Amino acid sequence: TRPCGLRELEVRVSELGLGYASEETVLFRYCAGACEAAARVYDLGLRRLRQRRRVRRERVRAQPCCRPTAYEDEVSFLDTHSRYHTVHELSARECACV
Amino acid sequence: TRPCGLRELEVRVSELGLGYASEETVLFRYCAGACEAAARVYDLGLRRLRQRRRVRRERVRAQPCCRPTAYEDEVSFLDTHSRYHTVHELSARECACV
Amino acid sequence: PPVDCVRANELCAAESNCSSRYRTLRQCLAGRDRNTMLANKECQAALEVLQESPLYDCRCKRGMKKELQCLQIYWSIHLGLTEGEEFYEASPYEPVTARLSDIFRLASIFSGTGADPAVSAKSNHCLDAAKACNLNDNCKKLRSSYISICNREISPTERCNRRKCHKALRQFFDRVPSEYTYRMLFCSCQDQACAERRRQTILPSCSYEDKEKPNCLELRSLCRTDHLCRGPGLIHGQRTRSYVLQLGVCMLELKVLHAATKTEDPVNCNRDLAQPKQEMREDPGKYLEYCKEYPPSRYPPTPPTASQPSQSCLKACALERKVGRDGALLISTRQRWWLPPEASLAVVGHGCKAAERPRSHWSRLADFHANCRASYQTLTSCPTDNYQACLGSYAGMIGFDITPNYVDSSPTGIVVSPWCSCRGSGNMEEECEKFLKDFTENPCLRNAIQAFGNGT
Amino acid sequence: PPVDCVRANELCAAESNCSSRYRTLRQCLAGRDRNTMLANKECQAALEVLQESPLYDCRCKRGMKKELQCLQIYWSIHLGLTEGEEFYEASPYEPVTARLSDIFRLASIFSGTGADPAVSAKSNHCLDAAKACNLNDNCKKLRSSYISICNREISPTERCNRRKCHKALRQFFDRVPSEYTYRMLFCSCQDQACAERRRQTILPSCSYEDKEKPNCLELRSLCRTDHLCRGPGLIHGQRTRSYVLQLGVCMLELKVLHAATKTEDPVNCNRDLAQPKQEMREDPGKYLEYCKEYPPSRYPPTPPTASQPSQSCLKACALERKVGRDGALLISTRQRWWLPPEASLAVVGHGCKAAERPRSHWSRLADFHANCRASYQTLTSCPTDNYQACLGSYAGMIGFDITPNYVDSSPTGIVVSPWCSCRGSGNMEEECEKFLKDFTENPCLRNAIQAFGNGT
Repeated sequence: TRPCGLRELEVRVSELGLGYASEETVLFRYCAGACEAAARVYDLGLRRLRQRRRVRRERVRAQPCCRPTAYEDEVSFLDTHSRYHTVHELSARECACV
Repeated sequence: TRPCGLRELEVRVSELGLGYASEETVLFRYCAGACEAAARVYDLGLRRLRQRRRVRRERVRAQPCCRPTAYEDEVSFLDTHSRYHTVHELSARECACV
Repeated sequence: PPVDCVRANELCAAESNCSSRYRTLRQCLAGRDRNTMLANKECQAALEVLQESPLYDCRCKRGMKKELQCLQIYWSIHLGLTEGEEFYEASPYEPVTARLSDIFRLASIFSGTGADPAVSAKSNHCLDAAKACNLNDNCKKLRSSYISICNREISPTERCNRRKCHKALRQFFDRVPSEYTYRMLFCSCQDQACAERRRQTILPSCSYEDKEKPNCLELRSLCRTDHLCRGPGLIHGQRTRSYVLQLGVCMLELKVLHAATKTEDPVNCNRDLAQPKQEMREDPGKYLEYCKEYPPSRYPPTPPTASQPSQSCLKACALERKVGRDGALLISTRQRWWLPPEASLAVVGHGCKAAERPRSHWSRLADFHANCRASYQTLTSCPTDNYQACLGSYAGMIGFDITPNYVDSSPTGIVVSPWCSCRGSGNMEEECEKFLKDFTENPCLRNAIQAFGNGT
Repeated sequence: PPVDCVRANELCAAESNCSSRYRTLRQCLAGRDRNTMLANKECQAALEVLQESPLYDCRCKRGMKKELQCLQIYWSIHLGLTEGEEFYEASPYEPVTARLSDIFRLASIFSGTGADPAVSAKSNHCLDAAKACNLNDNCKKLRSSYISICNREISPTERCNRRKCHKALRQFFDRVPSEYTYRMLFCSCQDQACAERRRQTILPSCSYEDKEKPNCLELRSLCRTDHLCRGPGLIHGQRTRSYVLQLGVCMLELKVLHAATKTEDPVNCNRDLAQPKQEMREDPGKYLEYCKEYPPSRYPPTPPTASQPSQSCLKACALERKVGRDGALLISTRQRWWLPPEASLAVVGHGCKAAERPRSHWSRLADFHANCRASYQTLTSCPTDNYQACLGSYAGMIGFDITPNYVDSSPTGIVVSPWCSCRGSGNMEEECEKFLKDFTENPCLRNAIQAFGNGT
């Protein structure tokens, strides 16, 4: 699998399921990919403690997540009723294993 | 469930499975808890796109992870052979939904 | 292409002959009309020499970094040379090159080999244009920026912040390549939904419409009397109005409280000054020039320094003056007030930060007239058969008081206009209609829009 | 508790009588021995007045923010009053209060109601102490810090950076509450593993052991001749050595290249100076005083200013002097060299940043002698029956050249010593043994350590 990074997809605003009826197309950027290589001593220790049932009341994540570390400010579009809307932080701008 | 935050546990260094034989006890801090409330427009959009199979080649995370955003610098201890060792970034210092 | 005026000015300054003649010419132009100037031999000699220099042919680019400084240099020479109507034939902006020809495809309309009507009837070109913009990061960012600003309600009574909206629109049209902006602004439509999207492009309810529809000549004169809008020149406001000048990185706000029809005695201005009142009254510009050479060290508490040469002169001459928090210099005056190019030096180096983009209304309007005025001597009805130049001039007015837009969402009957009417023009009605028709019934402009729409 | 000397100095400066007498006293002490001083009436009067002031009773705290400044003020008065052996009875540090009594539980050893031996035999108190430290963020952080620094190999030939290791150890003992640090340093042991952990506490291979074992008197004299270590006073180095003074925020490094047995003519020092050589030779300190009042404007290129009053004087007197990159002032001299308190002003305000913690060896050693010297007149064998004061003084020496440690990992036969021996003491062997036995065979110290260990 590829390492964690930004991927992009052309999508219709209405496909995003945000409740806006618009025919406009936007570029949706998201984060995906592998983060195994980014594991730290913390993750190794936490995994062992989870195996030994020292940690169990709550679910914990003992490996890094490939997630956005910055989002695109805003994207604006015209809906089918000729009204403009602006959505913030829809799209990722940077990804990292965190 | 409790919101994402720092938890702590007293553990013996040897329990951490890092290969050090030491009788010393250290405080291991880790991140756990719920992050549902921290979901953004990005996550909603990504979830919908995943449902519609627009995103599928790679696994993606469409909800925030409760993960450390800072680690404790170092912890040092004496092993059973009277040698000192220092381990970096073993313990979490801050957590966040990222 | 001609060199830009900022660069031309530098080239001239580096040459002693050019720079001395340029100084002479500016003195000639300051406060004198064309005839007076032409009568003076020294002035004529300076003009002749300068006609050979890069300064004479220099132009500016829309949205360039030092646009205002460039326009000021341009008008410092051309103001004395072109008067009244002649303005319409001169544009301070450099001619549009044929860079866009590949996306423009002018030929298609004349040869009839344009896009297939069956295909274009089904698609919404304006929606395609929005998609193209959204897929380009820069276009998407600046479009989203102006939409969110122009669409942001301030309060139940205030629809939006028109000033900020205009600024964001100017940024969009200045910084996004025209293949994106023109495509959104001049897309061709087959149905009303498309035409409505086209009309909505600039968010007219904020950037265009207003509670009242002003008289078109007033709208034009608002612009012509705006000092900045015209380049350095005479200000003769008819009522209380604020003018904002951007000088270097500073702003100089002139509040013309009341302008007399004729030269009035500048009551306080000459007080405490060693120079004869008569000269000052006749030509304050010259006085400022004088100030620069012989600083009135008696008047300001501290003698002027090299970095603030004529600020003290302005100080000496202004009736009321305040230095605002952001370093803006507020001057109120009750007299005809000349600001020669030298005046702009007055606050350069003053050290204030907030630098708004210049309000180059007049220059943009002059550019529109130069490039879009209907001509019966050309094939396309445009002055130089250059549709791109006309469309560029049209887009260049968006974000100023003169902002034009489509008047309705009719898909094919294209009518554009600024937000004004000719009601209340009095005996100027004919001139008003003439001005308005340059927008509403201009075959050059209409052909250019249609040619672009069909070409894509 | 007595007021700290920095505060006492401020209080004195605010009162004209006190400040003038203090100035007099410092002049009396500068370069004069005790007897000379006591012979002078003016000096005696000053001393009498000052004995009533807070300055006379002031003390310092180990690791306090302005520790060096405080020690300088302390010694500026006490140096002239206490000579030779008497030093051992005066400590510049404030007496340890009974704050730790709850964890100390002195009573238990004498009453025999201490911890259950059966329980303590099974557990490793030193390991428990490490755990307690690791569970406290501050203790864990500073412990991990000194361990990683002292344990870091520089190169195959260099075991570690001893200077940085000492500094990190000082920080640990200064900044971590003694309930944690004493517990690790003075834990009681039943087996060798525990005792080895106790011996390893300060990473002796870096902080303690060295290739050679120096003579103990040399080790002590290294400290006594260190200007800083002793407070302002006479420096008489026997060979090439570097001394680092922290003055305010600056460092003044003195390189004593060679010290003559007697006053030598300071060859270059008096050159170009207007003052008589004789006075200078007798008492350079007085000369510095003079410099301050009558800046030798002829000598340095720029006249001294208020913020650098005597730097120019130092300049004038130093044989060689360089201002290092970090603003350190390097002075090389071939003569006996007095630095009265005024000299410390010389580089205050010099504007350098790097402020190392003062090397207050001598003060720490003096404190140890004052608090731990075996006494046969008390029940505990300690001078004031105060074990805590003795343990604090012991811990206070860690991180200096005199750093003491356990000599082996014997669980019960506690012997501590600095890293030195009495070989090569010549006719000073008796004094050397006496000095060494203050560590190795000191009933006060041994009782204090055992009392603490059994008490926890």
